[in-house]
Amino acid sequence: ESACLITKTDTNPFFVKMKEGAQAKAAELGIELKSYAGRIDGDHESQVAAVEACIADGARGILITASDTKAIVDSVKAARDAGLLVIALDTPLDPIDAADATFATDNFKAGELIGQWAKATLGDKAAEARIAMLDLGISQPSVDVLRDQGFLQGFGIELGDPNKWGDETDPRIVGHEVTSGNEEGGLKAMETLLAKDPDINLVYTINEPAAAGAYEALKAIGREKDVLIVSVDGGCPGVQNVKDGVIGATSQQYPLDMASKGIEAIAAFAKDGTRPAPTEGKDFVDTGVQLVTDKPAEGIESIDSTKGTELCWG
Amino acid sequence: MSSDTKTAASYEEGLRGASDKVAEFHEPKSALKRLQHWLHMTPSAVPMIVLIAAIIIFGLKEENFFRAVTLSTILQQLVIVGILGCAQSLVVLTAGIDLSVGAIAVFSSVLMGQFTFRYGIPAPLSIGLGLAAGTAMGFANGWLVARVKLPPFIVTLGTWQIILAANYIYSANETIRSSEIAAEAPALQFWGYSIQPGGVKILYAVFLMIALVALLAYVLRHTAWGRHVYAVGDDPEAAELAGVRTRRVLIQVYALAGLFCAIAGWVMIGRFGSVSPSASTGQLGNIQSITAVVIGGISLFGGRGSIVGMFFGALIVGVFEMGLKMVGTDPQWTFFLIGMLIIIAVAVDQWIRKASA
Amino acid sequence: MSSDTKTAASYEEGLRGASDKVAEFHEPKSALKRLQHWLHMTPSAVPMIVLIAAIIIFGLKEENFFRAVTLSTILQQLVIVGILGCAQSLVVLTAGIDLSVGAIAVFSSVLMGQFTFRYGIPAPLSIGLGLAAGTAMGFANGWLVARVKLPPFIVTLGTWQIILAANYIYSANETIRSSEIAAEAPALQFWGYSIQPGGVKILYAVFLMIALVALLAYVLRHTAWGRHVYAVGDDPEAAELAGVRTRRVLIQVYALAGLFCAIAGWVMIGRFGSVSPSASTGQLGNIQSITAVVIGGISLFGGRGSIVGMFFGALIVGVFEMGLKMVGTDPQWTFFLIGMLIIIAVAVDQWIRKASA
Amino acid sequence: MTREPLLKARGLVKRYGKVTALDHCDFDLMPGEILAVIGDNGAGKSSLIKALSGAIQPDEGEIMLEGQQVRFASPLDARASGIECVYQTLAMSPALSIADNMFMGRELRKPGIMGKWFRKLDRPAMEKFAREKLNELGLMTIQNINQAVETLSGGQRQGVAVARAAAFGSKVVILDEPTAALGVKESRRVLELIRDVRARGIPIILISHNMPHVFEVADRIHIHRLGRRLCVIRPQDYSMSDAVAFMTGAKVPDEAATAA
Amino acid sequence: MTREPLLKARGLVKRYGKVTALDHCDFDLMPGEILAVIGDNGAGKSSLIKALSGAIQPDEGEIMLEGQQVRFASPLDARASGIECVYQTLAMSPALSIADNMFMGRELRKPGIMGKWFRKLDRPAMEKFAREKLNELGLMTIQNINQAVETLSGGQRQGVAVARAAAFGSKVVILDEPTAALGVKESRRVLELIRDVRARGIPIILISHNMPHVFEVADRIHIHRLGRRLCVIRPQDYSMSDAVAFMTGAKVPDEAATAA
Ligand SMILES: Nc1ncnc2c1ncn2[C@@H]1O[C@H](COP(=O)(O)OP(=O)(O)OP(=O)(O)O)[C@@H](O)[C@H]1O
Ligand SMILES: Nc1ncnc2c1ncn2[C@@H]1O[C@H](COP(=O)(O)OP(=O)(O)OP(=O)(O)O)[C@@H](O)[C@H]1O
Ligand SMILES: [Mg+2]
Ligand SMILES: [Mg+2]
Repeated sequence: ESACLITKTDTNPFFVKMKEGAQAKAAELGIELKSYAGRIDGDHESQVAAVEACIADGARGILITASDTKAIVDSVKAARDAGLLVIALDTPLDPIDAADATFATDNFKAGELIGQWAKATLGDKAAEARIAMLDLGISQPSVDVLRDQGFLQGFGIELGDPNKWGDETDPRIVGHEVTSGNEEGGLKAMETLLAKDPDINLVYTINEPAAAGAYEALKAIGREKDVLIVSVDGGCPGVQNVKDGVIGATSQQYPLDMASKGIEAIAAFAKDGTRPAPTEGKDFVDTGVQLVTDKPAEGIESIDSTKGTELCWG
Repeated sequence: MSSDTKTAASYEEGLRGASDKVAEFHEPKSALKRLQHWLHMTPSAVPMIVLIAAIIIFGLKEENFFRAVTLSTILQQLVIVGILGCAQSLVVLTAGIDLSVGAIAVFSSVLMGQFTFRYGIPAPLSIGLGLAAGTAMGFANGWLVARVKLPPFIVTLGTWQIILAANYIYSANETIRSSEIAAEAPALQFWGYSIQPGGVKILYAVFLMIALVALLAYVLRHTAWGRHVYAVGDDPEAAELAGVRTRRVLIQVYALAGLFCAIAGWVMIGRFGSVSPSASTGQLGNIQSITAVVIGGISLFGGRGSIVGMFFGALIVGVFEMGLKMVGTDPQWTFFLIGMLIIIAVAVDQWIRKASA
Repeated sequence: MSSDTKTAASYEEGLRGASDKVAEFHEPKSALKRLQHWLHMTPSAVPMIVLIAAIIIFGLKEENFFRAVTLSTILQQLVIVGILGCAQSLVVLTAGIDLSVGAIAVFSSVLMGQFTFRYGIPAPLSIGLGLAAGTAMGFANGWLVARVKLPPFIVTLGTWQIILAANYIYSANETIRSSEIAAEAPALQFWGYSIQPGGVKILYAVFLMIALVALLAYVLRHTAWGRHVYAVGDDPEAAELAGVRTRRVLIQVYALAGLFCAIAGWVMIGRFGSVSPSASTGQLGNIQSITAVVIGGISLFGGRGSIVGMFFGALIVGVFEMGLKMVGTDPQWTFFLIGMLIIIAVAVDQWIRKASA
Repeated sequence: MTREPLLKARGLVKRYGKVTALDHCDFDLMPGEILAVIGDNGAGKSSLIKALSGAIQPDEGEIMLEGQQVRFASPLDARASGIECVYQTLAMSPALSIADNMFMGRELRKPGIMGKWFRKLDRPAMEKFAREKLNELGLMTIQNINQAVETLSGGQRQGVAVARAAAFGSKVVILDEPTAALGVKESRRVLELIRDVRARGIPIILISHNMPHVFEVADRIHIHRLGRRLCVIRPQDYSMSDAVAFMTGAKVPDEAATAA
Repeated sequence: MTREPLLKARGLVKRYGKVTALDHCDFDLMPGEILAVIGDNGAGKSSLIKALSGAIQPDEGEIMLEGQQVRFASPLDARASGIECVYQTLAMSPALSIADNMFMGRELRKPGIMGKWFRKLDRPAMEKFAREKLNELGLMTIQNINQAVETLSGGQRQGVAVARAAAFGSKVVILDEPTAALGVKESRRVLELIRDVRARGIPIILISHNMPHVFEVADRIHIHRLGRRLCVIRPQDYSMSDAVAFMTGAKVPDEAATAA
């Protein structure tokens, strides 16, 4: 029996760990796992090619974190028509029932949590916050938009088009910059926004590596103590950074969980054709998201970094 | 006065009775020599040999590889790169390089889609407009290269960014769904339809790609314009002095490349079903097409190589990628091995050429 | 027998008393003409003028722009590109191109970090090993270009992928965190330290970059080796016939470029604090450095241009990026305008050169 | 002379930065004549004929063809007016074949539909023509008409360029040092060819450093010195020594020597 | 002759694909002589001297310098053995200055620390030397020694190349058609220079299509035909017509004509 794992990229630690989780589970269940990835964030074509390769290869099921949730639908349908079980991981397809099942976190919710936390933590100062938005890339892949818009919603900022970032008119936003989701990009973007407005006091980051870069930029001008950084992911280095006070709060997701559940589902399907059922009351299997912070805010459920470290990936 | 006029040429009397024999040299005769000579004369044969070798090796490693489905999948996966490769080949033959091919393709596809769905223009007209827009973008490249005399690398580096940004801004990052297109404007998806002889699916797009390659091969080889393209790439000053309208040819080449990219954009809609402004072809199309072009033996210094070689180059990359995936290689190892392949393929090519020179 | 020997040269009697006067032409005298001549003779002046114009314009549009902090930020943002640009300039002067610069830099920085943290090698030794590894990667490029005679574009396209993939595989995508490095191996972060005259922070890395540019400028202009680099780029066959060890020079150039990239990798650690295998430089370093090189007026066909021009080219891009981001808001529009600027900067350059020719 | 010059230039100026290659230079070519242009290295001969054939645009001055003022923006313009030129640098595309090079910019198309609709080249016809022209020049060491030009020896290349100009020139044929790299036998053929072309009524401008050749074939000799026309002489009236003396500045020509 | 040849080659073969440029060719250069090599275009003269100077590696055959067998892997090897060559293509870097080109591969460094430790070039010395050598050749239309070579006229370029070889050759100087693009005055200077070089005791190989020049300066004439040495004659014993007849195949030399 063989299965495929198709991730957005394989350079982001998030997907690297997801792959490791899937591999471990597959080895345990005696399934041959082949992994594929896009070359860059938002690489839709490589994912289409990967789905086609899986079909040609006679795999029993596909786990996919779609780069373009609408566009991949056709390929997924072709795979299902060919008798494969397709499970969307991390990111639901659009429409969500295009896949046999979805094991995902809600990225919008992840953003919302850190937005609410930031608002509560700033308290009165939230009204005149100076916010830097460190996003992923100018092609605005869907995670990028969901996390960004979720954060703004949670912080209480009026969204323009919720399918796109950068069209908000709230004067508290200093600007959006793109980071490619790594330290280098985070540092440069932060430096640029600081040049534009040295009084920034809240930084949203697409993921924890970008947050680490932003922190370096703040440290360089001695402002690392009085600026709040929030992020999403919950990788072990990220949680460690929460513990060290680099990041104020991060929304933790569970890629290992998603991947191993996905493999189990494929194994079950290969055995007797059973399909996984969604979480009660939702149209997908929610693998959950939790806020990790050592400074809990009232009314927002969170776990501390010690707990976060137990649950973290990578 | 003219006492020295006559004598000057006197020694030329020695010419009388000069031999008119053409120099004779022994021709190589052995079969090996003849093979080498044929390889030398047929530059596209080298990538073909590499290709066949690759197919045989993967076929032995992985039984599924030889199934018709696998091979048709490979073909359909390389249609976009193949068509972009045609555009790239034209430009590279003139000693240029076009970094904007992928961006033009993506933007053209977005324009076709948005014209239809945002403004309600009938699909065939939208397609026409999209093709025209792609041609215009190519023309802009050509104008900057030929008239303003900027280096092609810079021009297309700039237009790549400009077109990609315009694409994101204009489309507001919105994907148009496959089901909507299928319902309202199936013409956009034309190249995604297929014939299925004996159950094996072959996209119309595959035939289109082969037709385009054949057409370009004919034009380059058998028309005056094609010869001019080679001459411009070889030595633009000499071509100009010899009576080629260098600048006009350059502009035509870039505009035609733009048209090919727009066709690739149309094919993208059929192949992927939907219209997506963030398609990675916009970012990676240039490197992929350049890889195909160079593995296919077209010289980046212009004037040497054939379009059929490019086609085999694209096939080699396609076969390798698919083969490695099926053997179950990790994606990073795939990139690693494709990097090796690029170098080895070109090294083998060089070696054969040298042996046969 | 030799009746015609003497007469042949008889008409040369006319030479007796031939004028030895050197042709005289009127020299241009006006100040404008002299300026033009100076511009023509000093190719790096053109990007400098574009640069100054850009700074003035942005300074007028945006008051924050003239603050010392902004300018020092611009400088520190371009150190990596500046050092990679030095490597790229060397290669481009030999009519090559190096797509692997960014990948070598990132992989070298990962090696320095992993040597220290995975194997516990003392940081200075790890740095030395990292620099050696970068040089070796450059050497491999050079060997393939000079010995196997593959086109530089192909070689470095291949090694780019190979090195980047090796980087991910070797590091298992693991980032080494800034605080760990600061605690255990501060030498790795050396170039991130700064002096603060009058409160304005200037990184050591900025001084390093300027020193490297000055060093290379001297070597290229005032040593035999530098002249050989130009000769190889200009016409490799002629250089070989004229007695330059073309292949050796090429290998040295690529190896030296590799060393520069590794230095850039070391600087990256200081600048970004952490060691990350997925740093964007690995993907974009090549395009960024090539942009700097070309805007700086170095010909991609080799043999023409100066390293100081490259430095101004990098500065232009840095100033434009920062200026646009400060004036505008949307990254997509910034991306768009930078595309325009690349083209316009080079067009202005061409125009001034033409006017002064 | 009562006849009007076929090709005439007045006051041509061309500057390259500090160097003035043409310094108010005049020029006249009479119908049906062979006009030789001689002068020291760097005197500006190549610049003059480049201006006449559209390869460079003079900064000042005017050019008249058959009494009509013309401006050639490119060599193609000049060629369209029937002026064919062999440049010192030969202007060949190294990777293309001999036949391709000879027909560059005026390729023959197949008759019928293939040529008209599919614009297909008539390779056999072009190859046959090229082979004939080369044979006329006696370039018989060239074995293969489809050989790339880069594989030819320097002299063979020059032969191909000369053959091209001679075959296609309709009003004026310009040859910039056509025999510089040619052997004795091949040079002789070129001189014969020049005479053939004149016999067809087409005037020729011949730049050469070979005095015996110049005095043998030229009807008139334009002596170029320091970027301008010093004088025009007839070979019957002066000896080679005189010509050499004029061109190098050893002697100054008397007034009468202008034109004739 | 009792003396041993300084430079000797036996049975050289060089093939380019189907073309055999050298077909078991022999060659001898005696000490202190001027040896001319003549032959039709494409006879293989350039290929011969390229083999002798390391620019190409012959497929077969051997080369002896002063009785020692040598293998030159590159022109630099030959140069290290004192063989200096002006190729037909001149081998100049167009964008570099005249002085840079003349000293390519053997640059002078500043005396003292600057030169030793910082390897700084001694530009003034190089420029002075270059200027002197050009003046010896009478190339005085060159106004600026720092001019890029690409801005020189064809003839000026050739002059620079010849000056370079003459200045640095220590054992053998080879000139492949050095006067092809030169004017009367400049050609004369080159011939004088050739004699000067011989007067310094250095033998010269001169390839030329100019029979009067060849017969004027050569001590012996190597006649090349169809890729091999047909015969070697002395200019005193034969007329130019004979030489031309031999080289074009119009006459066959008698046995005695081999060497002398
Ligand atoms: N492109 C150029 N840039 C700068 N100077 C040039 C250029 N072309 C020619 N010149 C200069 O113009 C002058 C005339 O050159 P031209 O080639 O016309 O001479 P010529 O008479 O043809 O010489 P030759 O007999 O050596 O071919 C020379 O001094 C040369 O250096
Ligand atoms: N690189 C090459 N590739 C293929 N053929 C070549 C090459 N170089 C020379 N030849 C061929 O070798 C033969 C001899 O050429 P070579 O240049 O030695 O002649 P040559 O005697 O110097 O002629 P010329 O007097 O015209 O300079 C010619 O037929 C030529 O076409
Ligand atoms: Mg000339
Ligand atoms: Mg020769």
